[in-house]
Amino acid sequence: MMAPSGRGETVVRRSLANDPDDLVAEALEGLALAHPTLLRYDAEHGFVARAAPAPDKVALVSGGGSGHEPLHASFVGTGMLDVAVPGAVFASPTALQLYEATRAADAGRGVLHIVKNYTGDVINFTIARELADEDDAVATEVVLVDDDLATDPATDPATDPAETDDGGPGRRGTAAVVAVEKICGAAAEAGADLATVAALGRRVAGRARSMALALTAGTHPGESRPAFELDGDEVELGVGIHGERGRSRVPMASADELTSLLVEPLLASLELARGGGVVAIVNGLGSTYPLELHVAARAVHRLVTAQGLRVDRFLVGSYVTSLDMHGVSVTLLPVDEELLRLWDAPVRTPALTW
Amino acid sequence: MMAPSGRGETVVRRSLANDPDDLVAEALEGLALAHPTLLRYDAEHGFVARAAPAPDKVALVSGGGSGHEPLHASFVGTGMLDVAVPGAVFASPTALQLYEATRAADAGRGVLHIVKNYTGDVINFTIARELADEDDAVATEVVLVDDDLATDPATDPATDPAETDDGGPGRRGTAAVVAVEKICGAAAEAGADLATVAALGRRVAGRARSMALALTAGTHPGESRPAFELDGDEVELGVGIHGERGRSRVPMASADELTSLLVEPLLASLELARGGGVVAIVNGLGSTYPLELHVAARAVHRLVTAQGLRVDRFLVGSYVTSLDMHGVSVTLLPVDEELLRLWDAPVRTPALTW
Amino acid sequence: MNASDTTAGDELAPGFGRTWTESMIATFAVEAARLGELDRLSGDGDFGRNLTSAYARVEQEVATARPRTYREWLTCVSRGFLGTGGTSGPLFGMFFRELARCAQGDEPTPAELGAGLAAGLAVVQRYGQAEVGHKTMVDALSPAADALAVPGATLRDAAAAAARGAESTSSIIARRGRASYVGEASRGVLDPGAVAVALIVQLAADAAG
Amino acid sequence: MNASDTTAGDELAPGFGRTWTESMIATFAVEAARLGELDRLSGDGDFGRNLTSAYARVEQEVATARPRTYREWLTCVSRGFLGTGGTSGPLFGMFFRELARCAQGDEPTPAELGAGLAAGLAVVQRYGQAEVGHKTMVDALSPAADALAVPGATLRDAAAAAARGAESTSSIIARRGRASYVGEASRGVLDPGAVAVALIVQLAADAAG
Ligand SMILES: Nc1ncnc2c1ncn2[C@@H]1O[C@H](COP(=O)(O)OP(=O)(O)O)[C@@H](O)[C@H]1O
Ligand SMILES: Nc1ncnc2c1ncn2[C@@H]1O[C@H](COP(=O)(O)OP(=O)(O)O)[C@@H](O)[C@H]1O
Ligand SMILES: [Mg+2]
Ligand SMILES: [Mg+2]
Ligand SMILES: [Mg+2]
Ligand SMILES: [Mg+2]
Repeated sequence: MMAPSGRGETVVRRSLANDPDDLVAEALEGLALAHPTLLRYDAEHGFVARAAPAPDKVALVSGGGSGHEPLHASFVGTGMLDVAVPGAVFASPTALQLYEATRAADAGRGVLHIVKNYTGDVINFTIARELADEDDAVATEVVLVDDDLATDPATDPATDPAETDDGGPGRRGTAAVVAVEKICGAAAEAGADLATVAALGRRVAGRARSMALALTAGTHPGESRPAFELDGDEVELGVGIHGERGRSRVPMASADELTSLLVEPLLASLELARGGGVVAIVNGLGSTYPLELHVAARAVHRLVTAQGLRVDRFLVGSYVTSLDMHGVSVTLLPVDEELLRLWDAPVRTPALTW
Repeated sequence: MMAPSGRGETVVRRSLANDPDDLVAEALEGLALAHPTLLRYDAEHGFVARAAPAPDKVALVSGGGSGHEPLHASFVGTGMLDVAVPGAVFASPTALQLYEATRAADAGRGVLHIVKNYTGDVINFTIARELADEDDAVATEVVLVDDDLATDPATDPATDPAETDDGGPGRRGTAAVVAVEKICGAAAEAGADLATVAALGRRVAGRARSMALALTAGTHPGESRPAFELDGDEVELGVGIHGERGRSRVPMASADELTSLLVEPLLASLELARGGGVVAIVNGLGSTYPLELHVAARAVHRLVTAQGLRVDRFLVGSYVTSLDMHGVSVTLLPVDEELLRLWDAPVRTPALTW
Repeated sequence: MNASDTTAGDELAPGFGRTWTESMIATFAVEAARLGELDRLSGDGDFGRNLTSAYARVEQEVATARPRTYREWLTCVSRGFLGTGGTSGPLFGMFFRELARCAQGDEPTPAELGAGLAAGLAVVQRYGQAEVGHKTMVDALSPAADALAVPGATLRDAAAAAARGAESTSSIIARRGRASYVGEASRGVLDPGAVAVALIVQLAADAAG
Repeated sequence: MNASDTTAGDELAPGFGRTWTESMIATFAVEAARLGELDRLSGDGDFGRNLTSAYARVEQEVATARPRTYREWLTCVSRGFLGTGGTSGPLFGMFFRELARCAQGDEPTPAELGAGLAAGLAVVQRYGQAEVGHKTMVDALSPAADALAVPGATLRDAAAAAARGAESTSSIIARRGRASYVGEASRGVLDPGAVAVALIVQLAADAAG
């Protein structure tokens, strides 16, 4: 309805940056300057840690490629992460960065890795755990976050079953990682042990599912073209957070109609019982502005409650982005009393505080 | 340095929206659904109020055109605003909306209007105060926020002194409004009376100055072209938050160089004594992503401290936006102990919590 | 209140406030498009829509408030405009507010209406900072208020003065409002706000019977 | 530790670890560009830069750690790769980690080196899930490890096997890594990772003296 039609014209995107190679390091320096009481940036080892390390608790470490800010560095703080390890834009942090971060994070109660499911991240985190285990006897556990329904082999008609057997990469990890970090963070802060925190994280990751769409792809710093281009009357459905194309293109439509294309498959896959409750995350992918996000949030609320379900908690904002991508993702996490209590527990980080 | 050169190609921007005429109302509905414990949206009268009105304190009301989110509605909550009154995109709320909001806000200790300096806003807020005063005997005061140095007649070489005499509109109100709302909010919460809170607001507004630049203008919902177009090697300096052109165009440059074009004139106009401290707000204008903002924050920190000044507090994020404009504003507010104490006081709103 | 209170000549028909309000609603439903077109030529084009939504709100106010007296009817008009955007919304809103307040009794005397028009002009000028010759609604309002201040003058005299004032805006360039940004382009175009004022005063004269 | 412990044939020259490491640093400084070009043809083009930055880190590690033994030298190589991105970074990092750990004494015996190569292959396969024929570094590593497992075989035999393995990648299409996305386009292009492995084993043979 609002779509200017016709062949998509070219978008030029410039970056507010110095040398693109320094972008991530300079931004982390700026982040730490903005939050001196919460964070410090260890430039030598390439990680962000709490300004005041918490003693005697399970430590939470997450990380991944940059370009998804505020994820993960701005979730370091009381009640959430202990250390965040950023790679270059859209590139995994290195095994050594992760190893040093893991050693630094450990307060004697072990370290939980929260890892979004991408091959590079998985390999590097795994190596870091092996190094920390063998060289330093640090106890570690991992929670793999793989919430992106668009890459679920079970629902993707394009998947060749033979390839799935061939050790396919599985679902991508996206915005559900925020819920995993929040809930595990609360449990760790409350003194739970490593196995308990890990089991909780797996419970959250196992339940949460997400779907995303984009009206415009993001543009890599230093480049001038977005990762993919769309006609003015097309929307990319099932996009990832690294400029990956989606599963399909659908015609441009109203916010209510587009939102239902995200929510309906989520509700179908979750098979929630009527009367149940969810945490809903309506997440902007970069340049989606708050008016747009809140219109989508209203639509999500209507769609969920129309099924006789409750939106017990609602997180609306740009938390897991893809540079300046214009789009939205919806995450639904079925919750029980325990998860809600942990969700509600105090948190104090640059991007999430309550 | 990162500028793709050549004549600016056309940007097409679509909106995630239903009927553009419903955008603001639907978004406010979504906002209230996302924060049921903090906010309620009075759709009949067109304002957002605290879910639990605070008894026995001076009430703070702000408002203005929409499209600047999270301003103002997401600053409603403990320690900041009592009521926010949004107009249509880039259009003042009406006098009647503001009047109803003022009546609703009053808890018997009077109402402070915090008004960004735009003719429409000024007229409509003034009318609302007169109505509330005459018809309801509500005591009111106003703080006019006019921080935008780019529109300072004293520094604008293009200003005809004759026109200035002719009752020119003066400096525009931009991101300093966040500091005014925060600091007045803290004082009101602590029980200060109307005159005291107003005087404090005027002190903050009188000291704070801002400057903004844009790499790309925002696009009005329902339109497909940004408010102005730039060549790939140009940057608009001194832009406003309604798609107004800036005072000049400068060549595209590094983040450090561009940031200094904002900070140097601010420092010159503030004439701060060495050893003084400021609150610095590095504000994204819409689609500027966190990596870019934090690189700019780092540059601001370097430029301010190079003058022998301190950045006592640092707020970095997208707080006063212009739809999806790609750019940044810097606000410097010289502070003393009292202002810092009020800045640090607890606040709990959708967009600002500590 | 009786005829001896008046300094202006004619007597107002009973139900003046209602008749005036209803005729404005009916007339602007037809005229809004033409006035919007004038704003398109010299301003930003939204004056027609602003008028339409203002009078739609007036109808809502009437439906809710169920006005009886002149003051109540004109208060509905005032609130309709105060609930509308643009520059004309708040200015007309305050203008009609002064007009509403001018009457002591159920309907105004002609003298009260004359004082109301003068107070309305004053409030518009206080907020809008426009003088005669700036090509705004003041160019019609000011001569109308002046005409009515003359002893024995009628609302018909005021309407004629307002119409002449509105006509005069064609030859000048705008110094206030959006039209002031277009400079010479505004010359040759009537100011829509002034034309609206002339209509409003004419409808008052008609309603006065 | 003495010659009777070895099952493989040749003896290693003293300072083997140091010589091998320094020759890798020197050689890849020259060869990185060519290998990067291969990745550009069939992958994403960053392999050359990944190698360059890995060996730059190796030099830093050497400067800081001041290695003395073979194990210490190879640990520097391992850390250089583990501090580098891409897929090859962690895989080579873990590969060299196994090689570093193979020696009991200050320098490895040929048998230890053979076992190290086998352990290195295993760790690469554990992480990368690639088999021979998938057009990856495994296509060179696996024959090299096999060759060295033969009683009496030397590092020269392993280097020759690795070179033949690297050659074999030209005629096949990739099933792992970025190159697997380009399908037929990867046919006719050598796999850069396999070529790098062949070079690494050749340099070991040279360093063994
Ligand atoms: N400063 C002013 N004082 C009095 N009348 C004004 C002023 N500015 C504009 N107007 C009147 O308002 C009319 C335009 O109204 P409208 O289109 O609603 O406002 P806007 O200019 O904000 O779009 C003009 O035709 C003029 O008569
Ligand atoms: N799954 C894998 N197992 C073993 N080796 C692999 C695998 N994937 C890629 N490689 C090797 O890595 C090389 C490419 O390395 P590099 O360019 O650093 O990684 P990336 O593909 O992430 O850009 C390939 O030439 C191949 O030899
Ligand atoms: Mg207009
Ligand atoms: Mg207008
Ligand atoms: Mg590569
Ligand atoms: Mg790569």
